[in-house]
Amino acid sequence: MREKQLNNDLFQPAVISAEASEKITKESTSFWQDARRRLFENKGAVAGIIIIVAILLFAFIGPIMSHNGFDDQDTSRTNLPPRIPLLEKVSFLGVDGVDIRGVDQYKMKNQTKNYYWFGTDSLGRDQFVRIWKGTQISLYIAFLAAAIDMIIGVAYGAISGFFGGRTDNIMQRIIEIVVGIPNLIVIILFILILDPGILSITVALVITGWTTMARIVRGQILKLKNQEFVMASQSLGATSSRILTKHMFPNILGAIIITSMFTIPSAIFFEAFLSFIGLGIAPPTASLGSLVNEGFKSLQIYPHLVMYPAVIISLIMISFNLLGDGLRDALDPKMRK
Amino acid sequence: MAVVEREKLLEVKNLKKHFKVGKNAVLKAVDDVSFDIYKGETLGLVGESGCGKSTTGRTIIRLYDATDGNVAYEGVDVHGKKSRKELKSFNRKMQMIFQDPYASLNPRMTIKDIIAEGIDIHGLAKNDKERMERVYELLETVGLNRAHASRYPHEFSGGQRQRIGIARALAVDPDFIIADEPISALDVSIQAQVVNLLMKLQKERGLTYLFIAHDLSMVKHISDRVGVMYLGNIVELAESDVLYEEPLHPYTQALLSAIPVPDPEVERSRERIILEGDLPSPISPPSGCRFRTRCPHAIDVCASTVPKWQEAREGHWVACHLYDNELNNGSKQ
Amino acid sequence: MVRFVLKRMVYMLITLFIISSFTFFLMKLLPGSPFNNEEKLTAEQKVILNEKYGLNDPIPVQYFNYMSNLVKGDAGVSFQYDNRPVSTMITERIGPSAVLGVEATIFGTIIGLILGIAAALKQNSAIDYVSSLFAVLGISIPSFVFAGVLQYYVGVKLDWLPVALWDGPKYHVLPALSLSVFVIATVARFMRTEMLEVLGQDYITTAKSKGLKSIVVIWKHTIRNAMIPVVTILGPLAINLITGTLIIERIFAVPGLGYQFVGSITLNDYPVIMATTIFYSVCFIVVILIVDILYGIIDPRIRVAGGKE
Amino acid sequence: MKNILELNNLNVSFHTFAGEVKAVRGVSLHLEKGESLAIVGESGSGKSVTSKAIMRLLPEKTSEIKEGQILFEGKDLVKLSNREMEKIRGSEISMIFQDPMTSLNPTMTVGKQIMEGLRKHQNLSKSEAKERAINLLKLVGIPNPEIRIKEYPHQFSGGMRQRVVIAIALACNPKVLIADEPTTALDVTIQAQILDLMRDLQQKTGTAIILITHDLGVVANLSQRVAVMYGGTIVETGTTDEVFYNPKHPYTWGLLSSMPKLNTNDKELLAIPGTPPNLLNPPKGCPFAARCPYAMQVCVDHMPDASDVSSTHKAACWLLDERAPKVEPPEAALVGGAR
Amino acid sequence: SGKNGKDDKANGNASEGNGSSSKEKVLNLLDSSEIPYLDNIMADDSVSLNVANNVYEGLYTLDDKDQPVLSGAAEEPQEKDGGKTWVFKLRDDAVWNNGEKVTANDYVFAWRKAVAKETATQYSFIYQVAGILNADKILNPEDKMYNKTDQLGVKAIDDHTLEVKFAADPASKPYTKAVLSFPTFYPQNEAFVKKQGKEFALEADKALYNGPYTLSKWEHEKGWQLKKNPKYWDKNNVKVDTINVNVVKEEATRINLFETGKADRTTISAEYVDQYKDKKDIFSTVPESTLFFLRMNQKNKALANENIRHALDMGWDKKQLTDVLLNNGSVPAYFLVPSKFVNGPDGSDFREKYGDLNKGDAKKAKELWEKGLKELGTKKVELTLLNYDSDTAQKDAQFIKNQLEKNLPGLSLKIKPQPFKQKLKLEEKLDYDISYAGWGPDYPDPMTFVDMFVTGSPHNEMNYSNKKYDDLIKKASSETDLKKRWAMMQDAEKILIQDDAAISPMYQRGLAYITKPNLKNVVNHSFGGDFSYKNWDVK
Ligand SMILES: Nc1ncnc2c1ncn2[C@@H]1O[C@H](COP(=O)(O)OP(=O)(O)OP(=O)(O)O)[C@@H](O)[C@H]1O
Ligand SMILES: Nc1ncnc2c1ncn2[C@@H]1O[C@H](COP(=O)(O)OP(=O)(O)OP(=O)(O)O)[C@@H](O)[C@H]1O
Ligand SMILES: [Mg+2]
Ligand SMILES: [Mg+2]
Repeated sequence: MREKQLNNDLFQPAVISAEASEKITKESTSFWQDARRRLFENKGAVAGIIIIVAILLFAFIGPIMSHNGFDDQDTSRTNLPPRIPLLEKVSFLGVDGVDIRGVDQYKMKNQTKNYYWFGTDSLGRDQFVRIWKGTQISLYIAFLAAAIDMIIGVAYGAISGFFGGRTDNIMQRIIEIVVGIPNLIVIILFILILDPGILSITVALVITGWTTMARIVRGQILKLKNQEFVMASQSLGATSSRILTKHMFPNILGAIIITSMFTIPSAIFFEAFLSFIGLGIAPPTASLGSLVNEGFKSLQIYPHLVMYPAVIISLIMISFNLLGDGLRDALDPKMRK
Repeated sequence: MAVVEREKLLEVKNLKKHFKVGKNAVLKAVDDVSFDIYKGETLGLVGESGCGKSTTGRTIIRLYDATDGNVAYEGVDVHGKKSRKELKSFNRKMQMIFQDPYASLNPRMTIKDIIAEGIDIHGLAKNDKERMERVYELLETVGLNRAHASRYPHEFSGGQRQRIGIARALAVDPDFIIADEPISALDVSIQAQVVNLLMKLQKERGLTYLFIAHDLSMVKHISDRVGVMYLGNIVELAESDVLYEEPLHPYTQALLSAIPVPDPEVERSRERIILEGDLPSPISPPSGCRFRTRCPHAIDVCASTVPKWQEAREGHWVACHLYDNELNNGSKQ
Repeated sequence: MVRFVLKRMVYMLITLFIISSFTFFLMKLLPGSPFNNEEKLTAEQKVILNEKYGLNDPIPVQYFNYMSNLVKGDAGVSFQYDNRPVSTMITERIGPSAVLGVEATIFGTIIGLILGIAAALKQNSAIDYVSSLFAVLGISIPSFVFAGVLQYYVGVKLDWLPVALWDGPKYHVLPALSLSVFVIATVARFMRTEMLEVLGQDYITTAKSKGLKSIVVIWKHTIRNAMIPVVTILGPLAINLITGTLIIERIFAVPGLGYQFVGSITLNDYPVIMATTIFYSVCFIVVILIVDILYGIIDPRIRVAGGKE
Repeated sequence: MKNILELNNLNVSFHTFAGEVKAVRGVSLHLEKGESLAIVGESGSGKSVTSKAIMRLLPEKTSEIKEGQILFEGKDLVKLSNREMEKIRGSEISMIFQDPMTSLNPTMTVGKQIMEGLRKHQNLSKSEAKERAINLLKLVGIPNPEIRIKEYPHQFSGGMRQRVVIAIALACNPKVLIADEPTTALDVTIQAQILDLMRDLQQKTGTAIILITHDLGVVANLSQRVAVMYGGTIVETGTTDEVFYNPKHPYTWGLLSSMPKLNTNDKELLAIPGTPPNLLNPPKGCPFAARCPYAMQVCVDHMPDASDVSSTHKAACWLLDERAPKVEPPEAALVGGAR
Repeated sequence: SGKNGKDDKANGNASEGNGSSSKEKVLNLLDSSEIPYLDNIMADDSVSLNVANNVYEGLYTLDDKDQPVLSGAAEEPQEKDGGKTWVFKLRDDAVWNNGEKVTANDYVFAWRKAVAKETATQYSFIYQVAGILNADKILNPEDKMYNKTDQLGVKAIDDHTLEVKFAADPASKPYTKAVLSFPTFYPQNEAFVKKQGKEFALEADKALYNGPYTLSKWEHEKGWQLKKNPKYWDKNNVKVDTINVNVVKEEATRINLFETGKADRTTISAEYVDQYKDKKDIFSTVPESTLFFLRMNQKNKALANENIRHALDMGWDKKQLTDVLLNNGSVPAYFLVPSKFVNGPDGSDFREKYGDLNKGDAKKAKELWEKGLKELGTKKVELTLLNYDSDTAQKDAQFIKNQLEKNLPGLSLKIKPQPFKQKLKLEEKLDYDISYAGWGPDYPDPMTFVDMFVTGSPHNEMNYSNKKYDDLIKKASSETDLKKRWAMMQDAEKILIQDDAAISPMYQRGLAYITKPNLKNVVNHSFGGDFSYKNWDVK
């Protein structure tokens, strides 16, 4: 019998302090620590981060790795397919300097000593350098667009949501109208009147892009405004600015970050699209979009020209999307498991 | 209990709070409500969901601007124009505890920052050390320990969170606290912790409470006087024992009879007044007496005339035509 | 409902007014004249041409004329194509674009829904991963790359389908497919999230507790409810298709509106640019309106309230 | 009397990121034909999990019935295939959920939602099902059922929705009705309506009811027997009178004493200190030990077995062991005592 | 005529017999744009001009050697007034496709319409080029005769006799007959045009055709179809029965269509030349008479310096540009007047006398550059290169920039691509440093090139002025001794390029085509409509 095994001493009242039952055993974690943990548990997001970091690294180191400048032309080495040391031995990788017609272009053009990892273009420029330089530009545009978007969108959304009433009403009507304008058209028109260039592309992207951010921020603010912790702060006599900075902002930061994560790839996408219809960045500066566009013309003969930048665009898109999704799961309490 | 010579802390007169919903619709969340709260007492406010209890509380503490009527705290109009300083001192006197222990704490702030918010806003601590001292003190007052100060709300259970909310309110040393359903989100076994704490604090600090709840037994337990709200109106107000023993308003009667009592025998023998139908919409409330659509004793006059808010007995106020002396000489049901 | 639609109509008109004014003045900012062979025109000829098209009037007068004609439904004549009325040009061109857009939307939505539903029902399975991967690729790879690859491999190498041109249903496949990739991806992604959300709802448990077959629960209770929010993204998606068609029409030589629009931009054909912009805006606003109405129809909760939020 | 439903040593776990949540640990229960059993206990004690386990409605991927039997008329539901379960759900055992606002499909008319189960289980034609649905709505006290049947849930108030949910559950005359906190989300006056209705229906149809709640008042009102759950286990079970008037487990005491009574004037409630145990890492002894004012060392180390107080009354507490010191329940816990 | 009968049958009864349709010669072509104008008088772009050239016919037409031959006119004109008046007899069998005869009045109507203010056709200036009497006055708003179209030197003597008066003896303009083959000089059926009103030539059936082909189908933006004109007087020499033209803007798509047999001929760009240049049976390059050059705006201080200009012209490798980048048959240009454009009075090419001008190498360029810099007293020169926004132009500009910056130390060249219209505007306002420009001939004579740069010419958009040059051109325009005239133009060109380096010629454009091997007799015209399908044949 079990009772027999039980010692009588066990039946003495035990001292269990009330304190002990209030004790929290778990390690203390802030929201952000928690979010970070969740983010790093998400394989997709981690992959996204790794790719983004790698691409960022290459974007800055890549151009230095080659002795060629991004605009160094040499007509004796035009349109060389990619060739990478060591990997060139593995023929199915297609990095052995042989073009799709089966001609070893390096031999033909007397360039056997050289290795152009991503090949060269029709002006004999080193694609490796150009692509990473282009990545820099594209990312620059994207980050700039996202940043401006963020500033305008957050300010607009916060004002509209926080002050509410008539202000909100008018500001919402304005957004409705802005949203009613097909953004593509506005962007095209804008680029037409401004000179195509990094800044004008960015401005054009922002012109219609900020509304998403503004709507999201406004929604969040409206939601938060009626949250009891905000009221608690109000009843303690907190000023509007304190409420905005201490209570609202930290709580909408997640939504802002997530939205930006999706703005970045779509800006890159749009830049590529603009390049495609001839409104992109001015040469010899290259962006991923303009490289894809240039390469697209010879898709069938020199596929490497379009393939590499397209792959990088896709990687950026994929990784930001993955990261965005991951952040959404990590930062949005609604999605918490 | 003698009600006579007590000092009025808060006077609410003909308070109205209307919300604009949609283009033309007005939602009369609180419509012409008057009552006083005496120093040191607990006034309970009960009523069904949506009847305007929270709105009343929030309007009193100026979270909402009143549509009409006035609220006087220690004789000073709460809603009148105030300088920043006056506002601040007002904010220190009156505090609020909220219903939802999850929504009422900012998830991005540590407990110490939450509790110290009032201290920061009002500059009640000279330095960081003093600030922390006060926070620790408050934590202990509400039965938590110092180690919790640097943690985040999500690590606490509902009851603990509610106590944190109380500590936050206490941080500015208020005289008057509006507790808006502070226990309804908690488990039964936890509710008692919070209620006991509130009562203990009242005793120690001479606090005055407006205690809002829909759990009548708890309201009765904690309150000296109880007001019953229905659809934006207060229909009855009396000392809690009196109200429970001799409810006058048919709504109060129904409400009381509907409370399930944790006693099988009582339950078995109980006669219930089951009300028909649901709460009407506060956007288009019934004419006359708002309760008439569900009232078992409704008479013609109920549809046409709004019943007067009158003192049917000493200290026992009711708004019902059944007690309208001019109409029928106090004949009860 | 009627009031809601009327209110929206008023907004629509205001929006359109703003858009048309905006484009008008933007056009005026554009440098260069709209005439061909400009380098060979003499000053006298330019005067004559400007007069012919009313470009010598002060801008406010031009604006007033343009707007009042527009109200009468006259969008002017093309500078580029021998006085052809712009309205005719648009009505002629809208056909292929619309067909393509509708095909891509329908095809994309159906496939997207299937992928999204499958992914949600088999969460964390191979299907889920494959569908998610596809979704990410779909929104990551520019549609023109898809188009180029499809055209070359399916059209030229395999010779299964026509490479380009617009001569019958066969010719629709590749462009519609290229266009729909983005739709598929977006719908699939969105649907998956919504499905998962709905699957966690109490009413699904209620449905299950009635003893309904899982297929019935999924079909009648889950998918329908998950699809309601999906409708809201179809609007923006349809707009995205406009973006898409510009390029896809060019690559597949589809004689559509986008094709014409890009052309008119490079040639400064103001009336065509403006009219197309306004036309796109009308489509855009109408699509959004339709989506909102549709939303109300399939979601009974909104039907009475007559509006969102 | 025969047990229509019997749970033997039911163990249910959830597999989560953080680890295995042992939500239900060795629950044994029985339900007799036509009787009404209440399960009370605080939030997270495993009430809903137990009931969902009976319906086999636990999330397939993350949950697992680790052990135990659920015998329904002698059949072990744990072993049934999903297909076989579908036949039982809704027709033999049906369920009402806590939140009337979310447990109805917002995009389907109320009538359709009622008819669905009918058509599936009873092979009724459309018009027959409709007629029955109208009757059901009448039964649960919804006026103008012919019109309301075509309406959507959002057009109903909370109380009416809960009636609809009840109508759905009753549609096929189930032998067992599990009501998981059917009135928690409702106002007192509406709650009274619903409780009245349920009592009526039980008397009329003879359905056995499992009522899950944390409101002891509701229990006293509606059920014949009570099971008190804490930390995934059943700590006390007995007839309503036994549990209310002669509670044996300190948790039951705590529950009873922490409720204010309308008829007393005690100013202090007896609160149970602390918080419920974390089921991720349940204590190896009595789950209540940490909060129990009478806890002994044995409570911390060993799980108590259920001991019989009477033939119908059981409690799982070391205090019932003869070696334990005699402890009297606090006065506040004595419901009858105050009368 | 047996063949003819078959044709009629095929037209009249399309469903009948595969036998006849199998022999029907069909050609599938591609074009990069919709037909902007079907009205030959309005036509001002290559697509419109080309269509007009094939569906209409004027007095003359260009043959497969690019020489004007009689078409609408039955015989060479009788000259009167010492050559200043020409009287044409019209062909009897020239009819519109509705059966009506083409009359002298049709010409008069069309020509007057062409110079009318209301018409505002951009090619009205071609009447001045041809020297038709009063054309310049009618077109000049300042003149009393402005828009008095009935004063134009053209008159219908009777239905078949057309009298044309010239302002001066056309002898000084050896290209007059060729100019008359330009679509702006084609007749129009007055009654028909008036009847159609605004609708005229907006659709395929809203125009009358008198050329070898009729426009049988026209789906805007999509394409059009030409069918052999059964009423054409010379139909027996028209070989191809049907020509389908599809509008395809994307180059890759054009090539894919060619590859899948959906097109019989298309132009290709440099990238694709590598792919096809070894396939001799389908690959061809066609030199054009279009010259691309860099304008150097002398308002810019640095560019006002002659040495700098010379250096900039020599400082980059034109051959690499044409051979590697363009790769399409373009040739490096060291001249203004393209080679193989027109032959002089002695039958020799314009280029023969002076050949390449200002040809030098990088070393020479650098010397001149440094000399120039010294003269300017500076070490650094920053210039912008105004450019088209097309992909090829962008690539060319990048190449030039790279070369120049490498070869000319101290130079930094910024590329500023602009949409076409915008670029023109900037040029007109002289708001640029260097500009990538092109010029195609309006009539087959060197004058179309050399008179561009006289002081005050609207096309001299670079502030260039040289009195000697101006004088030479002025004299040449009225010189009736063709040999002297020729020499004057050659000398002027030499001044412009060799002495002044006013422009830096880049290349004479060529076009690379891929063509189905069975397509024969394809000839390019150097001005006017690009092709005469009448000569083409499918074997
Ligand atoms: N900010 C607001 N805008 C519009 N209507 C509001 C607002 N706040 C409250 N209401 C409405 O006012 C009425 C009263 O609401 P209130 O929150 O005061 O009720 P309550 O008695 O506190 O109910 P509960 O018990 O559910 O908390 C309700 O109908 C509610 O919908
Ligand atoms: N899907 C799930 N995944 C993980 N853990 C779960 C899940 N469902 C329930 N649990 C856990 O099981 C335990 C018991 O939950 P259950 O829902 O049965 O509580 P309850 O007694 O019904 O409480 P309440 O009164 O709040 O409804 C809780 O600790 C809960 O966290
Ligand atoms: Mg409330
Ligand atoms: Mg539960």
